[in-house]
Amino acid sequence: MKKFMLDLIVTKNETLNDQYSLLILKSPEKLPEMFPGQFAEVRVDNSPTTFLRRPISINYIDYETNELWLLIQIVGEGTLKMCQVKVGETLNLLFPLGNSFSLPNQKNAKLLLIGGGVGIAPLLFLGAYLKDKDFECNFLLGGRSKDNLLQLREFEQFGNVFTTTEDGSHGERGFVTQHSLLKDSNFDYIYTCGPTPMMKAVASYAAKTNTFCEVSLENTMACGFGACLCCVTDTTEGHVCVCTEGPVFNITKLKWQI
Amino acid sequence: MKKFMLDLIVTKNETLNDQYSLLILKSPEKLPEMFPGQFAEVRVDNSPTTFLRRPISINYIDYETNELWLLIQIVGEGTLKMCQVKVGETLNLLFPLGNSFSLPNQKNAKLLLIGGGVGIAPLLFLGAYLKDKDFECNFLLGGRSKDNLLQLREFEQFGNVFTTTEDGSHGERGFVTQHSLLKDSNFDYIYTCGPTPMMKAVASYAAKTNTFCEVSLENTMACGFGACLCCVTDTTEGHVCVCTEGPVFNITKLKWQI
Amino acid sequence: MANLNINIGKLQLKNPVMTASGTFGYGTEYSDFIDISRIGGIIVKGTTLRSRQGNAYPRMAETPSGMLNAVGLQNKGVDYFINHIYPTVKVIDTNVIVNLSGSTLEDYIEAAEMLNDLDKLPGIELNISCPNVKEGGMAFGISCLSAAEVVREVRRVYKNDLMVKLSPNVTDISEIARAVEAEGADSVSLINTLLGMAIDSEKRKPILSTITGGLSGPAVKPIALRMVWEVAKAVKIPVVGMGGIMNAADAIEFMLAGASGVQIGTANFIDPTVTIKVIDGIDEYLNRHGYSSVIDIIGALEV
Amino acid sequence: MANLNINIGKLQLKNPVMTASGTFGYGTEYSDFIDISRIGGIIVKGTTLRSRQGNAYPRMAETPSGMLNAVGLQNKGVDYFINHIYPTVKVIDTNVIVNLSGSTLEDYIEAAEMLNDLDKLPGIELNISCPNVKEGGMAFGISCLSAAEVVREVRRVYKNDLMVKLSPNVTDISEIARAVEAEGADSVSLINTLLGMAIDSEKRKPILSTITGGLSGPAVKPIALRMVWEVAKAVKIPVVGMGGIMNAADAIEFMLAGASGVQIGTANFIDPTVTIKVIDGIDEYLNRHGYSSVIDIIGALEV
Ligand SMILES: Cc1cc2nc3c(=O)[nH]c(=O)nc-3n(C[C@H](O)[C@H](O)[C@H](O)COP(=O)(O)OP(=O)(O)OC[C@H]3O[C@@H](n4cnc5c(N)ncnc54)[C@H](O)[C@@H]3O)c2cc1C
Ligand SMILES: Cc1cc2nc3c(=O)[nH]c(=O)nc-3n(C[C@H](O)[C@H](O)[C@H](O)COP(=O)(O)OP(=O)(O)OC[C@H]3O[C@@H](n4cnc5c(N)ncnc54)[C@H](O)[C@@H]3O)c2cc1C
Ligand SMILES: Cc1cc2nc3c(=O)[nH]c(=O)nc-3n(C[C@H](O)[C@H](O)[C@H](O)COP(=O)(O)O)c2cc1C
Ligand SMILES: Cc1cc2nc3c(=O)[nH]c(=O)nc-3n(C[C@H](O)[C@H](O)[C@H](O)COP(=O)(O)O)c2cc1C
Ligand code: FES
Ligand code: FES
Repeated sequence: MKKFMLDLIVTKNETLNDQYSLLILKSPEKLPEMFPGQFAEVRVDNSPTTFLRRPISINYIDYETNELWLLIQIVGEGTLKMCQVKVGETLNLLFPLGNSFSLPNQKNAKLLLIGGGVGIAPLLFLGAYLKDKDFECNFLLGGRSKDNLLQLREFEQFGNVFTTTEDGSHGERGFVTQHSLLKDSNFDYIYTCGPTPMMKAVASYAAKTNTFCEVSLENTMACGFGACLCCVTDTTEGHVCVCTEGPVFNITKLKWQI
Repeated sequence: MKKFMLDLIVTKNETLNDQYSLLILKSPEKLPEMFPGQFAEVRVDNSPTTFLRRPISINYIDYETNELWLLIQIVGEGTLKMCQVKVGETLNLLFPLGNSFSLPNQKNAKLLLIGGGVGIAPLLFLGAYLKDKDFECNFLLGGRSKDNLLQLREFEQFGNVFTTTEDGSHGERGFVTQHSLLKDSNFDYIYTCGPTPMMKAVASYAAKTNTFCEVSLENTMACGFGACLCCVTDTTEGHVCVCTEGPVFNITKLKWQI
Repeated sequence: MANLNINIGKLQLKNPVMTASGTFGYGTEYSDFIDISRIGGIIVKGTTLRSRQGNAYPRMAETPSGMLNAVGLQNKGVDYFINHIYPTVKVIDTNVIVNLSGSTLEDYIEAAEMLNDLDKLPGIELNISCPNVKEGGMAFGISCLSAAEVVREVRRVYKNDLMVKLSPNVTDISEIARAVEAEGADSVSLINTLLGMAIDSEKRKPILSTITGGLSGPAVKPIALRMVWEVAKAVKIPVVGMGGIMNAADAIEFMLAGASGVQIGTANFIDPTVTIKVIDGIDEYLNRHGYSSVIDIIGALEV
Repeated sequence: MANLNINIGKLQLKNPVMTASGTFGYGTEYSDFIDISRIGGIIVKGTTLRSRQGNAYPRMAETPSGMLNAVGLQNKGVDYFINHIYPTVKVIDTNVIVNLSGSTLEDYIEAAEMLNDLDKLPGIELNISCPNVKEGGMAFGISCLSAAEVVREVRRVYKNDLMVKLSPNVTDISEIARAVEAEGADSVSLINTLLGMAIDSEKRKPILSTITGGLSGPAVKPIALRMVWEVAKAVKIPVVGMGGIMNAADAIEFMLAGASGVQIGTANFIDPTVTIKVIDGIDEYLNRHGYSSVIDIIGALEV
């Protein structure tokens, strides 16, 4: 897939809560086709500590308006600066990067998309994409508390939404992997993105129940397009780059102790 | 004089032309007393190439409103960023730094203040100060063209204003040192600030006519308050720091070939 | 249009801008963004006789105006390069050069012999300066004696252009440069990364799996520029400068300091089109200052 | 409040934060901004036996996340220090330490003897690493033999604390550290500046009057941290770390890597109150992580 470097114009910067913002970026040129799971490398100017670009998932894409959504969690200087951009300013993006989640083989497969924290970002795009292809999605979204559950309204457009919170302020109390859904139902496909401990727990559930499972890995990246070899993860095929062979991996490829 | 480090609030950022801006900064606390010729070290955040502070002259001070004026010429990244600050934002300043111009000894002395380019910045404050002490000032301001003559209206409040432009678009055509004023009149005190070649020409005129003359030197500075010894100039007393022993020097102290 | 052609050792380049090893993959990673054949030379990934998995993750840490890497020469070995990469890169209309590393003298020699047989490979860059693995050659690059020895032996078997990449982690880099010049290096390139370290104070742990790694990016530019200046005065063979080049002005600084060519590394990660911008920027500079050829600015610093 | 007291060699410090020589004047330059007696130690300007005018202007160039300086040890000499500075600084309630440089062995010895007589001067920092003047001692600091010799001779005449400041411009800094330890240094401090260069491409001239100068600031932090880590493993005497410290987290990184104390240099220019912020920040860190004393984090890096 051809990669692009483009200046996109910020058309909306919505503060979701003190940790999260949603950026909507418009492209002057027609946006190239992208697939769920892919990401962009965002240049963060104006700071000596944000020398390198920051990898951010494609949260949603609207080809009609030529708009791209990024969901940002503030964890450091780079994400902070991104959340401070103003409408009308531009952000320089390299995209679309990486591979994407696989489509199910059977049309009526039971699908579960499990997300935690900012890991829900690529799952919204995935849900929209799957719905467009007539799949029925179940979303299981977890957070520490109600405030950490984001974009619920958007998710509801694309499937059934289940939630867990650690403090019980929304949905079931506990972690996503403790949700009753996992006990009561069987799924054919599980897609997950979130904190590594969560993904490992999901992977372990999937392995036990022999379910197809893809995870989207994080990693520290210098380039994002396979040139630096900084972003490896250990797989059954040795060290591979998360930015090109991933970020989406089938759990059978990973060397996780699950 | 006690030095301060303060966050000042930008109350006005006026673009004078594509090269110059006037910043008006308000202090939450009462501004300390300052003298003309002194400067501030301005911190320029958000850029890897503006690691150090930038020295900027006090252009004017209004103790009643607690406001400080800075006149900025854009020459690089630091001055560019300064000119991009928005009303309501803060700038961190170390000030007041350096020495100041000397007051004339005789009450009815004939004073000439010669400025070129951004070198007019400290002369406005000096003019206001001298007028306040009942001296009569003559300002001779030079620039490449009309557009480079700044703050003429402000200068007129404090004395007689004469101008030269290289293209003749305002005042006499030529350099300040070619202005007829210098041929027709004798002055007791000359104060000057501007590009080094201009100041050297003024100094040479003053030396020839045996006139008291003070110049305000530029220099690359790392600290601005005497700690780094990076900003020396060669004087009859050896290497001295421009930031503490200057920026104002009597020309008899300098080792200029004039 | 000024004349940007330049010969460096046995290499004939259409312009002095090359890409630094380990930062440009095999070139093709960048072909979505730019026409890579416009680049003067492409130094491919660090290659070793046998395939290497490289170091464990994490391999990267961001630092003020720079980055540390600890890739550790992950590559599939010379054989793989010859059979799978070479056929695809030899058709690129520019100089594709292999950056060769080794852990023993024998490895260097054997790999160099194999590369000598590739008729479309104009040269190799002998990496005796990778700080990230014991086998990275830095042990060779930090002493005159061992640097001289490896160059002497490789020179015996390798007939095309032999560029030797020097380590900045030394007391006197000119001394090493002179030693490799004496053994027949066609040019020297510098600097490789500076050995550095990053710590996460909250976790009380090193950030890199290898504890220390190699520093690159604009942070190192002043050091790189000084070393190029010193080496250019010390040797007669051409010098290729690198370290923190982000734009044409940076590249020109290296050439004024005495470099006949430059390599761009880390900057490619931030702007994959930077090489082309630097080439165009050098041209613009030459025109603006009235130089007809890029050769005119090599070592043209007025001191 | 955690316990910030720390002994480094013969020095007793109320906290591990000192100021780096050449960046803090004689301390009094900062007294408008902070209570300088809160600082653990103040290393005053580089001092030489006889007065020096320093280098010509320009002496400074800004670089990405750093700066180059070429001050060249401008100072009024040891005599002047003893008669005019010492009386005013000896009353400051902290450790005031003289940074001593020389161009010959004899100079070092003579000046050290004179300083040995000052009863309120707890120690000297022997600068064998200034890159900016031939007489700056770097010639001593880059070879084990000469470093050992100057420390041996100064140790003979100087009885109070002897901290030796090492140059980073060497292949193996631990080797030098071990050599000066063997001759009786009470501690080592590192790093001094890295030799660098800056060029104005438009003017085609070096920016510094001396062409090359010393690089400091956050750009060098990864290198400094690595060297402190290496040296702390190599010697038994305490290590004082510096190079690019801008805040408490940076200082803590150095201590985790093995430094018993830190010095802050360039950061003082940007924020003259930074020393106090670092002291308070270390305290806050210790409290937050449940350490009762700053000693607990020295070398506490988990590898
Ligand atoms: C493929 C991919 C997709 C991503 N998608 C999103 C997204 O949609 N929205 C979003 O907010 N974030 C996303 N991230 C994470 C995001 O890239 C990091 O949070 C960001 O780079 C941190 O930059 P910073 O300057 O704010 O923090 P820094 O100051 O760089 O770091 C702050 C802290 O976060 C840790 N950290 C930094 N980068 C990473 C990383 N890549 N992986 C794990 N820990 C890291 C650091 O160790 C440090 O402790 C994604 C990462 C990857 C690899
Ligand atoms: C005491 C004093 C008072 C000053 N007052 C003012 C003022 O009132 N208004 C104003 O606009 N400027 C003033 N200056 C100049 C101002 O400090 C510089 O223009 C500024 O630091 C440049 O920063 P920059 O990042 O924009 O440019 P940089 O990118 O740092 O430099 C751009 C170009 O300007 C040159 N340059 C940078 N700093 C200086 C300097 N200090 N002296 C000479 N050349 C320099 C560089 O060599 C380079 O060629 C003053 C300087 C001093 C020393
Ligand atoms: C991620 C990365 C990998 C590198 N791998 C190699 C390598 O394999 N062989 C080599 O000689 N240099 C390698 N280098 C060093 C670069 O080629 C170059 O010498 C250095 O980065 C300085 O240039 P820069 O500041 O422009 O990046 C690598 C650098 C980086 C950042
Ligand atoms: C302007 C300046 C002057 C310096 N003068 C001296 C000196 O006289 N003696 C010395 O040992 N080190 C001197 N240094 C080096 C510092 O003490 C310190 O080792 C170095 O700057 C690294 O620390 P930093 O990055 O915190 O500045 C000087 C540094 C600067 C920036
Ligand atoms: S981030 Fe550079 S190869 Fe993956
Ligand atoms: S700028 Fe530091 S002493 Fe003048």
